[in-house]
Amino acid sequence: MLQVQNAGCERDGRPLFEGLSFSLAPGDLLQVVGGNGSGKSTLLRVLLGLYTDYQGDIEWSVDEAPLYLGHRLGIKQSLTVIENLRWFGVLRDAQVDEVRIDEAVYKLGLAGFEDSLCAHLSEGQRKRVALGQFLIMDNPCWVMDEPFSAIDAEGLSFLMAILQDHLDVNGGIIISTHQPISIDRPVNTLALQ
Amino acid sequence: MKFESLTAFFYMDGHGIYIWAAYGLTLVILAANVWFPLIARRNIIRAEKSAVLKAMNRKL
Amino acid sequence: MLNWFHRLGSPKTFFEISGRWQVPLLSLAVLMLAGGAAWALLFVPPDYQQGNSVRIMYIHVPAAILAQSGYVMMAGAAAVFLIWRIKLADVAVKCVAPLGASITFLALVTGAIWGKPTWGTWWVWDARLTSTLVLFFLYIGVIALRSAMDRQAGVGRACAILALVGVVNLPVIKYSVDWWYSLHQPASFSLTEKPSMPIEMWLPLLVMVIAYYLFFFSVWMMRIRNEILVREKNTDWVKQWLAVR
Amino acid sequence: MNLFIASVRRDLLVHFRHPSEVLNPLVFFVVVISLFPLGIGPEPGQLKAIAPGIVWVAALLATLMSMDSMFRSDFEDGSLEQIVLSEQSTFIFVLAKVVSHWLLSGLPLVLLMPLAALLLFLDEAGVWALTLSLLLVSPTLSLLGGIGAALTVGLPRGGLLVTILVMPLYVPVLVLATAMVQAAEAGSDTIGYVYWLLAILFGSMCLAPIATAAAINVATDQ
Repeated sequence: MLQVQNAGCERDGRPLFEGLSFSLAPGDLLQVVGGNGSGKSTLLRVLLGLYTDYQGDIEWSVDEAPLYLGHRLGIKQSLTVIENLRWFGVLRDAQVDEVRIDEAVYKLGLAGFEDSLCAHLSEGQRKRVALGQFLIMDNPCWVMDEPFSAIDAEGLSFLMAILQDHLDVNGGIIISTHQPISIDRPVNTLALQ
Repeated sequence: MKFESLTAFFYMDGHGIYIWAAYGLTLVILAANVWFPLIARRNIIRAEKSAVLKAMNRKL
Repeated sequence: MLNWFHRLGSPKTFFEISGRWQVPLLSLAVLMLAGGAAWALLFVPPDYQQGNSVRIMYIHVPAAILAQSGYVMMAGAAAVFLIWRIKLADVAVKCVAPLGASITFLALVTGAIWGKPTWGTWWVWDARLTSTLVLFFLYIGVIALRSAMDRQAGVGRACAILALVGVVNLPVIKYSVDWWYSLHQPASFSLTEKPSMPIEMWLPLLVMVIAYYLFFFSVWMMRIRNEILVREKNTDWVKQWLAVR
Repeated sequence: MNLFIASVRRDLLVHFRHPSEVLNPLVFFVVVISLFPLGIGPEPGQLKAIAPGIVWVAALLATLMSMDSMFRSDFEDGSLEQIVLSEQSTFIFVLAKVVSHWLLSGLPLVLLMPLAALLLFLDEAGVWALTLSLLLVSPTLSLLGGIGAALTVGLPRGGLLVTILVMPLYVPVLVLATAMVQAAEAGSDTIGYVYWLLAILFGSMCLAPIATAAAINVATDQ
């Protein structure tokens, strides 16, 4: 799904990481760990092509662009939950039917908040709305940057279940997080200094 | 030579003030364009030399 | 040919080549400027209409020409940078903007001073002066964007895009200003038309135009060399070069 | 195609929930128009002579006021990154943004023209020419302004900078439009100007979004 050969990146004079070679096969989960400022987010953005100032080569072999959950959630505060989810569908040109959106809203534990503006939701709820894009579309690869921050314990177990389902269906996941990922599949980790 | 005397040259039958103002300003602007890069070059060299020296001392 | 172009792209090679050409080019430029100015001041016959104030033409017209072609050259460097991502092209764009702006300002001021004896007022909304003024704003735009985005990674590409947008609009602006001027001012003598000048008047003008271009390239080269020293300060060839200095 | 429609609908929805952002430029336009008679004096003859210029410059400034927020909110909440990531063409998205900006700033200005003409004693022919010219030119203003907005979207205080970057690009349209109004007042036909303004509109419609999309890619590349 993804081949990376000695990727290196330097940010305003400071080498973040170099000579990184790894790959992601369908059904795998890659966890990127490292302290603050070790370049986790930059690595994810380099993989997605959002950050182009890097060395080495990165080969994607997926037919749809990976879904990305970044620090900035990509949802509009003055739109409701449903409108934001619909927008994710339009954005990726995926025909998403209403049933699947309602199902996702229920799964995300946002039942009852469908028509409230995201501005009125808590940070954790907004994160769940952003996670909704992974439920309503079947892109093979997910890239998530700190998905667990601001999520409560009950949400955490639910999130692990989503990851588990996606891996079972031969999807690939790249996650940058400090939390241990409790799923019963091999988790290869990539540590950045 | 189009002018009989030096004073006629400066006076330029009435237009002297404008001509010399224009030429003077041109000289100032063109000279500034040469002067600033030279100063910048000197500062860059001095700054980078001291940086190299400081790095050397820290290594010792 | 491409190999030469590519080799020139590396800062180190450019630095060496420009090092050899820097002093001769600048001294030739200064020499021609001085010679041209002396020629224009001493030997050119006064104009039958304007008298001696026509001598200002020899410093205004080359500046106006250079201001415009300077912007086109900046846009050329910007295109090279956007297409081939040669870092040196970004350095070239960054260094030429202030230089071009100063030459445009020079053209504006000398044009205004020239206007005083000819029309009796300091500023006249003449076609060429107005489009030079708009060109000056275009330069200011590029400089303002460069300084505003100085810390960000995309500053080079953003300024390159702005320069290209500007150069695409330049002919439209020039055409609309010329048309606007002719709309409000029936064709009278203006700086735009080039009256057919006798040879002893346009020859010094040619000398001055060449001198301005030489001067422009040598100052541009100086600024690029300074910027290379700053951007490549961690490389060993710069350290060796500094050690010798 | 549905990205275009959905994006325009989304923007209109967002802005209808914050109407003040839409109304400010219009109020600004009317205020600037009414300042001139205070500054110059109430004689109709004088105002009528310079009315096209005043109305046009005020329209330019009003459009530029709302230009800065065209991409800023999308940049700050991450939607711009999602657009760049999705394989959908940024060109279409930019066009949608320009259309929604035009609907929210250009069109209302056109509707305000009769009021502005009233304040400045413009006669019948002048009002028609003014309204038609703004209708033809306001999309161009949004298109060209979009380039400035995309270039400065990454900057914290990009507002004033957009004006400096984009104002020179407005010179041709300003010149042609004001000349058109004056020609209309003088009774001569204005079809030549209409063709020229349409030419510039279609030209910028094809070229400006390319520069804007490139600028957006630069802004999200950090």
